[in-house]
Amino acid sequence: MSGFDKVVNSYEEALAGLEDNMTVIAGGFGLCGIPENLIQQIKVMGTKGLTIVSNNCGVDGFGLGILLEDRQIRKMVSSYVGENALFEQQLLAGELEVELTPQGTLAEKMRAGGAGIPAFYTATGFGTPVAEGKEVREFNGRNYILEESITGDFAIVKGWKADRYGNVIYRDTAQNFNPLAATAGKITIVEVEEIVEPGELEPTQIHTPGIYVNRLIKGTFEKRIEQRTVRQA
Amino acid sequence: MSGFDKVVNSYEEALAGLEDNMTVIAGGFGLCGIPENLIQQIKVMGTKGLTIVSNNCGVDGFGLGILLEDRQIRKMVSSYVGENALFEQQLLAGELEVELTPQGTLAEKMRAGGAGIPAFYTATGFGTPVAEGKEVREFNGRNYILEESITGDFAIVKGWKADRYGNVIYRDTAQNFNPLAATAGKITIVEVEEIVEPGELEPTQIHTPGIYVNRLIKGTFEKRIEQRTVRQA
Amino acid sequence: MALTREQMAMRVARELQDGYYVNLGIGIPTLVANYVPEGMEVMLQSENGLLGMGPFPTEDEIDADMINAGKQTVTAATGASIFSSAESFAMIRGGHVDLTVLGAFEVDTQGNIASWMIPGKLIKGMGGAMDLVAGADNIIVTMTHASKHGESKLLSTCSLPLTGAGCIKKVLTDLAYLEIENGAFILKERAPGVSVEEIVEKTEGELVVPDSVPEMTF
Amino acid sequence: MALTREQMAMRVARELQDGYYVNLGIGIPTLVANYVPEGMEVMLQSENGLLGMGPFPTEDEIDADMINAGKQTVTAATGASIFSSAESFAMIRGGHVDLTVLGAFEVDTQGNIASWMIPGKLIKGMGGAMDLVAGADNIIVTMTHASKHGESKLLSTCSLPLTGAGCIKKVLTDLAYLEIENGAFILKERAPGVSVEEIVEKTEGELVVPDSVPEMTF
Repeated sequence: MSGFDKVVNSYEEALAGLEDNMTVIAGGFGLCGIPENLIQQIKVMGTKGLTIVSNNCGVDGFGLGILLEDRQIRKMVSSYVGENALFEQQLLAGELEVELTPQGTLAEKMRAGGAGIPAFYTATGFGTPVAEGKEVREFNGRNYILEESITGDFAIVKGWKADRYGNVIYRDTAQNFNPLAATAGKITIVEVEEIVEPGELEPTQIHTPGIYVNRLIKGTFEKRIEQRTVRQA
Repeated sequence: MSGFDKVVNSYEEALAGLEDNMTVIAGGFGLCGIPENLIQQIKVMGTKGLTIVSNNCGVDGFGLGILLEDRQIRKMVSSYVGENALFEQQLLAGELEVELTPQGTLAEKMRAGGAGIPAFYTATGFGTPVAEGKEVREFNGRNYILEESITGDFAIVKGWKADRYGNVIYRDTAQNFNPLAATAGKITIVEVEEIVEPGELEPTQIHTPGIYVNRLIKGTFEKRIEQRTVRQA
Repeated sequence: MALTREQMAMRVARELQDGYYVNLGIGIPTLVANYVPEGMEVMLQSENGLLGMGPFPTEDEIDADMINAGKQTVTAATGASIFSSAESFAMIRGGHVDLTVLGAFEVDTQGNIASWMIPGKLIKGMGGAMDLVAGADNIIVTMTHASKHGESKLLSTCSLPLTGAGCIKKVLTDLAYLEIENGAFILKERAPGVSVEEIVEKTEGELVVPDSVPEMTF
Repeated sequence: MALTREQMAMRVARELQDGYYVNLGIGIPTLVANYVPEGMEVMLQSENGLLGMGPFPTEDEIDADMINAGKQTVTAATGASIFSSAESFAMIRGGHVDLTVLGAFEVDTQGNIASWMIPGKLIKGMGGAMDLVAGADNIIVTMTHASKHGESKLLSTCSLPLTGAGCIKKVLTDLAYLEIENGAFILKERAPGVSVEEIVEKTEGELVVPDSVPEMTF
């Protein structure tokens, strides 16, 4: 096959090279659009001391929450970690470090990391604890703080469909942080529900161009729902 | 109709409020994906003293080049202006100011302007004339320069299809700077080849969400080709 | 009588205009969607990447890939668009959302807001709240005027860690609608049957009381 | 004999690897696409927003909406993606392109490159060149070794305004392939029949000549 064929055939192969104390950027919002099988594989590998950059840390027993069970996570960079009792327990016990980052700033830090922008100014967090230790600068009469970008040794991403070249599209709001994470990993691994041949996806409709993707794998997904809310039909 | 219906029925209405000495951000790359009819309308209006932010300035007699004929442009912010004799003439005569900006920096300045980011660091242009007067800062051992974002009083954009709510998709490489320009105008006007009803475009495949679009108009387009190159069939 | 949660939502809904893009926070703000005036359309932005949030799904429509910022299953309205978190916050931070409604623990006369952290208790995180208050020109804070113990939440200086500095101009409490101007709360409207005296008593920060303070009607 | 433009393109093509994403500048770099080794695939990035540039169109295929960074009509290859200019330069600036090939007026022993502006003549602009040289780790500059008047273009210090500072490590001229290390050009290969003496004579910046300098073969 072509040198652009990113498909790997096992989760072992997908995560080969992940080592203790590395930084992993993960897509997903809550339990929506999370790379469930890649997370499960990290649990199986038992890698320790990880810094995980992800908007949330899953829930007890699912998503990134399962990496707390064997204390594989040293530090979380997240905007919201309120869904997880084990997280709270490890945080209060001083076994886990957390760097709380506003959600939009977190998204932009990932994008900037992938785009070769080392830092940017934002009004978000000015005058709050988030601004502590950060440069403040005025532009056009308003105060902004300097935020540095994020890159990871690995990025783990959940897509919907991808072609073998690693061109990915996401489904509905399962997109969220995934395309940003995809740009910011030294090695980016995408797991998807369906792999198609190159040429089957419309070029203008690709969310993550294959240039960002190193390894691609087809998985099956539980897609657990966090807050099941319905109306009467 | 709904308050979200962005459709206007004439180019007069589309550009209502454009005044002398305003800043206009224009989509397009070369003559590809340029808002031809909106440019033509600015010529008809005779607005003077304009600052135009656009990767190029069209060619003699087409695209933004036609705004040079009656000296409507005071200043161009562009990455490349080499296709236009009248431009050269006015520049050498001191009748036209030009701020040359690297293409990627220009794209990012528009995006940042639309995204509420007043400034960002980039390695592009460090050590070159582009860096003159700009702050230099080191991150992780490398030098970067500070670039400020751009916003415009108006943005003029060429799309392919849009729904009445102003959700826009672009066709092939006619996308280029258009979605960035669309985010950065106080008033953003999009002209398209086809207007469809809300719901006809797939939500995950929209390039410019309607929240950025103030006015939408259907036009007909010449789509002049700058460098016609072919191979034998 | 203090306003009910429903009345608070109804009062906020009067600030809507046809064609507004609106971000509604969790709790009372979410209820505002139920009171959009007849003949008016607004489009709801959910910061996880959805512009044009529709109603909750029926059992048959439930889809794990379609949720809102509260992680609830939702649907997409006609004309919706769906995008990445970076695009979503570009909209928010760039000031493209017309109205943001969110809850708070405290607001002060400098327009500061505290809504995300109570030191000593667990820190869950700010989520998108800091971006929302920094990005919007037009924000309405909804909260009770005082705590259950009677302590005012409208202060001269917030006591809790801030969510945003100098960004709040409008507050709707269960007792009053107030605006913040020149370092003071201006009492604009009071809840039906609530006296100016009660509001004065429960407002710790400087309060300006105009000659006439109309009662809200529902 | 100095290399022809075609030979220069052939020599650059030997630096390609299967699976490389490559940005080719205007002129000689463009020709590299014609010499991709058998059994190898590369994907061409065009900075106006196309990853996976295909051949020129036939008369029937011509489409004004499908052009490359040189504003020529092109086609999309199988598996291409098309995106905005911001996304395109995110790729470039972020270092995701494996190889960039571009022309220049001058290169110096500090790895500086001048390629966009000759003061006193018209300034056309840098286009994407400054982003390309700042963003890529792996850049090959292609140019003639000396001007028509015999003036060296491989200098101790560039005389023209720079496109990028300290970013060039590989130069292919019509006479030689050189690498820049520790403030000097290292002569790695010479064109068939070109003497080391001629290269020494036409190189103004410090030149290191190893004991053996292999001749290129075609």
